[in-house]
Amino acid sequence: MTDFTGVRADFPLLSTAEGRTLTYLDSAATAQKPEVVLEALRHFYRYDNANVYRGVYGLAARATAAFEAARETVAAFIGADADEVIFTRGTTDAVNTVAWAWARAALGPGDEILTSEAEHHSNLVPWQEAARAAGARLRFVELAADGSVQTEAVLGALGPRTRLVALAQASNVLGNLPLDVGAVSRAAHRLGAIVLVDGAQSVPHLPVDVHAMEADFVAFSGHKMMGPTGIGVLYGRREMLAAMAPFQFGGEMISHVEAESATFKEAPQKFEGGTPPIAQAIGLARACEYLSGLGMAEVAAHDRRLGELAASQLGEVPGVTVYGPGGARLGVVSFNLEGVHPHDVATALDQQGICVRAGHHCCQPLMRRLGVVATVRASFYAYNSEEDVEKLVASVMSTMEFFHHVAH
Amino acid sequence: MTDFTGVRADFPLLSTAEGRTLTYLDSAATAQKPEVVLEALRHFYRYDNANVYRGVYGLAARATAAFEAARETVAAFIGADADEVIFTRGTTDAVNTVAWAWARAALGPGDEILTSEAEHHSNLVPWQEAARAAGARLRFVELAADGSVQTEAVLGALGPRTRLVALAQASNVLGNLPLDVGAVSRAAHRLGAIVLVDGAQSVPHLPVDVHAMEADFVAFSGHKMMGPTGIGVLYGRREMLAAMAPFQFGGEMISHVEAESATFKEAPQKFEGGTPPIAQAIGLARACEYLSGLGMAEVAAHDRRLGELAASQLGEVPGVTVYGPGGARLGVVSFNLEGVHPHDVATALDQQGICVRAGHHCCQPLMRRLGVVATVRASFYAYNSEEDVEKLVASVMSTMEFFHHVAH
Amino acid sequence: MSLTDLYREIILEHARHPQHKGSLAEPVSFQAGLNNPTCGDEVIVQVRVGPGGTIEEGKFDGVGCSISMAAASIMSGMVAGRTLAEAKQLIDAYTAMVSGKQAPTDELAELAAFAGVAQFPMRVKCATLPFHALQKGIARYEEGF
Amino acid sequence: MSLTDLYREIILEHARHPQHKGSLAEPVSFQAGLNNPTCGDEVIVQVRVGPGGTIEEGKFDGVGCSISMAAASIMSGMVAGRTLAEAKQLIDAYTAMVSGKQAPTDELAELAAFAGVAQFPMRVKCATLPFHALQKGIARYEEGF
Ligand SMILES: Cc1ncc(COP(=O)(O)O)c(C=O)c1O
Ligand SMILES: Cc1ncc(COP(=O)(O)O)c(C=O)c1O
Repeated sequence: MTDFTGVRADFPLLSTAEGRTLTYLDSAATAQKPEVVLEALRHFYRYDNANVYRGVYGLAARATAAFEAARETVAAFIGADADEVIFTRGTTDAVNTVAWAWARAALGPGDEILTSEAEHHSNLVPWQEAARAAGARLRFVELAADGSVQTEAVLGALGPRTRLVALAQASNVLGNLPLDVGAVSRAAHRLGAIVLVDGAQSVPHLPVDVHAMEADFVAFSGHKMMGPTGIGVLYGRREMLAAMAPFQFGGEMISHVEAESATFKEAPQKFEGGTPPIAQAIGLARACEYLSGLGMAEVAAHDRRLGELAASQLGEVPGVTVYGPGGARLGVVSFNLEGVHPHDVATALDQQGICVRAGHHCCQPLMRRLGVVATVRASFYAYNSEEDVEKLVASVMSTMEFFHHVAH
Repeated sequence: MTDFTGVRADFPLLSTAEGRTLTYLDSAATAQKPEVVLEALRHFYRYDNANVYRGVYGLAARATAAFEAARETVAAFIGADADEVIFTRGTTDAVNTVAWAWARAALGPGDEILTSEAEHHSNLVPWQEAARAAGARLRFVELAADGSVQTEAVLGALGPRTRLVALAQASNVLGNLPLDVGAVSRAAHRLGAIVLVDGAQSVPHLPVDVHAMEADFVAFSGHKMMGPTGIGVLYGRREMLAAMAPFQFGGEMISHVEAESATFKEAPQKFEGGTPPIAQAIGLARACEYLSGLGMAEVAAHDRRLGELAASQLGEVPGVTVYGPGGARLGVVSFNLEGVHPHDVATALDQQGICVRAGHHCCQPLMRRLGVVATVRASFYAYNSEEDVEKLVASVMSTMEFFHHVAH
Repeated sequence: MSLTDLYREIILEHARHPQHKGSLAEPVSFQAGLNNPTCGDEVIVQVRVGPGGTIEEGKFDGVGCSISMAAASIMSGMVAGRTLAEAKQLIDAYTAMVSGKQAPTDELAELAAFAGVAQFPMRVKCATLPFHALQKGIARYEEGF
Repeated sequence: MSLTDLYREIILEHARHPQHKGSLAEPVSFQAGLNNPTCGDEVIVQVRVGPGGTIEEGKFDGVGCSISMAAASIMSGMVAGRTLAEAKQLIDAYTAMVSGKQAPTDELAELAAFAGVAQFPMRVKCATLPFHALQKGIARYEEGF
């Protein structure tokens, strides 16, 4: 069993003098970075910085080796092979890559994309646009009463015209238990459909094995899993990547160029036009190693425990509504205080050193389904503790008091 | 006058024990980073790390302010307004953005894209693909005898069907003097064409004022101008950005989302789907400040002086062919040794601590025009000195000797 | 810096019991809406301008946080009796104050309660939302449609 | 590590004066080409297999650096007289050696001169290019076309 007590000390932002006063509960937006990741970035720039693939000299060889080792590490972290890992700018970029490079070419009138109104805009709007461009149709999984996407509902919504299923494995708002991607993939494949998983909230917080879950594409962001900003991953099943046309033209993705035409390399290079995010890949790999060191099963259990504790304790505060499932859940808790706008709550909590998100969390359709304009969201990660939950709950209570007391 | 003697000491990779033995002459591929840039990255992750725009809490406010200040700094560096600066992954990403978001929508059969066979693949292949998709035609500026694109030739090649001129301001191979973008833009605009400038080699090395040169789009990369990897810029004239459809959907680029449709924000957000490269933007801004501190006119003069020195001295070595112009030139020098393959030259120079590039430099059509398979390329930046040139020339001579002596 | 620096009694009072809220009776000279996509706040401002170019009445409608709703409430009351030029001056003075560029002036009267917003940069947008809507409305009205 | 570790006399000799270069006389049992897009090196390998499944002759053509050209030259000579299985074994042993996974074996004979490549990671591709072309050719031939 990993002991999470010491984890916080690995994170400079949380353990400097000022940081010690912070209760950072916005990891679903972006995670803090352990010192080892900052050090990996610094080390690369100080000792190994060169462009990759192209150089003959020793420095370039080191940079290339470090970059390709990073790809191996990230691939191993998600149970993929290295040539299935494409470095992107983030989840949004990864989803859009598939929307441009695959969907616009592969879909046509009558074809259906199955998604949901609980998706992050980054896994919804690209499909709206691709569907419009291809003449395809969006279909939406029926949401459960708590707003969540349930595996059963997905299986029921698959139809003969479904060509693509694009769903998040874990919600960034509700904290419901993850989608059973394996079951969805197997059912979708039987119907000739492929599955794109928005893994932005699952890869950082759960053990994910892309081969075992038989997904065709998985998109995720480095910055949400303790890695640097400016990097993400598109995992693509080898056959999908081989069949898909490239999308960013130029640089190392190219094999042979004539004035009027060009031929391209194989994946992953095929999809990595231009100088890649070299230092960021190396930093992300270090974050994967750090997370593996903690153990992803342990991280998952830890995050869930804090999420469940927060949800149950907040649920007992009079006037507080907690969204999402009642019992077992992940480490994301959205809630509202009666008569107090989420922005006011977030400002009040911030005054007490608590960083939470207030807003629609890039999920406007889901907000409408929940019947709210916005929510407050607390999200937990390995550096959080029960103490953070206690602080949150106490501050929510005093915030309620402040607005109701002063206002009456 | 800036004294460049002390500059090298600002660059950790070049001034550590191991670094001191290095003569880094591959800045056209990627530049080394000054300590202040590494420190800016580290500082952000240690003290200000949060996602931008979305958070109400103080940490998020600091991150947002730092990110937007970075945009202002980068904008000021190129003479743009902040809302005309879109952060991308790099030059390749920036060019492809225009190729997808503008060219495919704006061009049609009969329309012409004017480019050249001297372009980097990243400013050629995107247009091959966009032209094919739009039914438009590529036209090529006639190259000068030394392979370079001359302003006069561009002006002569503009025609009534030209809709887009896509050219590099400075070559990454030849070192010829920069294109007069102002003259090209004014002529193009008179014909109703727009101008995209590949600034990958000019923005890092020359004073560039995008408003003064009246360009419509300018693309460049952070990593080539002492900034981090994983970031670049697409400058777009305000009217162009307003007229152009977004391209990466999701995240902060969105205004309002329904299940089936969405509306978008104004530029620059409109083109920045997903969590942006926050730390990298801050690092790039710091690099701009560092370069401004040296003075871009001084940097340009310094780089040119070293380029001219190297070209003239290498030109005097028997058996060495120097490509590009004879006299005045920029700090990029491509050359070949008779009877020795560029890869062998690069390996030999590396053994003497000199990092040069060997290959086609992502310019295969230009290589064919020069009648070579590849060249050796030395490129200079502010941290280089005359001593580096001397080392290069001496090592080229001993390499020539090694291969010719041993081989006979 | 404490919570009461931002949430002055008068702000909370207006947020709870907004004034001049709802639809303005005809004739309406102009109206303008704005929203803050980040938090979903929405505000619509309606104004009737009298024959002499003086605002006779202002009303607002919308949903939002205490800051934006209180600002809309107080603003709607204060515009009545001012010329459009005076209203624009008020907008400028207020915007300068909440963004920390200027100390509260006398003219701002009750709006001085929003001075604390300057210390909460992420809330400046909330505080200015109704004012920007009013500004948009005046601009359109003056352009003549 | 010095330049002569990589550029052994025999390598430079073969690079300058390649053997078995040009087109193989008919009948050609198989041929295969490969290029290294990074440096523009290109190599084509042609092989004639005798009735007993033994390679009778190998030739190569192409352009490239000393390493790839010398490797092609030596390899083309060495495959003659080997069965396809033996040739594949040679490819494996050589590849393992230049990528630093294995010391030179007796079987590698002259190819042992390429052992120094292992210390120059960016040149491994040059050294293996003709061998990968041969490998591709054998694989295609054995698949029966
Ligand atoms: C002229 C030119 N254009 C475009 C690029 C591509 O830049 P990046 O690889 O950073 O996208 C380069 C750099 O290699 C270049 O030199
Ligand atoms: C479920 C989900 N999908 C997609 C995204 C977008 O990720 P990014 O902004 O890193 O592209 C996020 C993060 O905000 C998310 O939570």
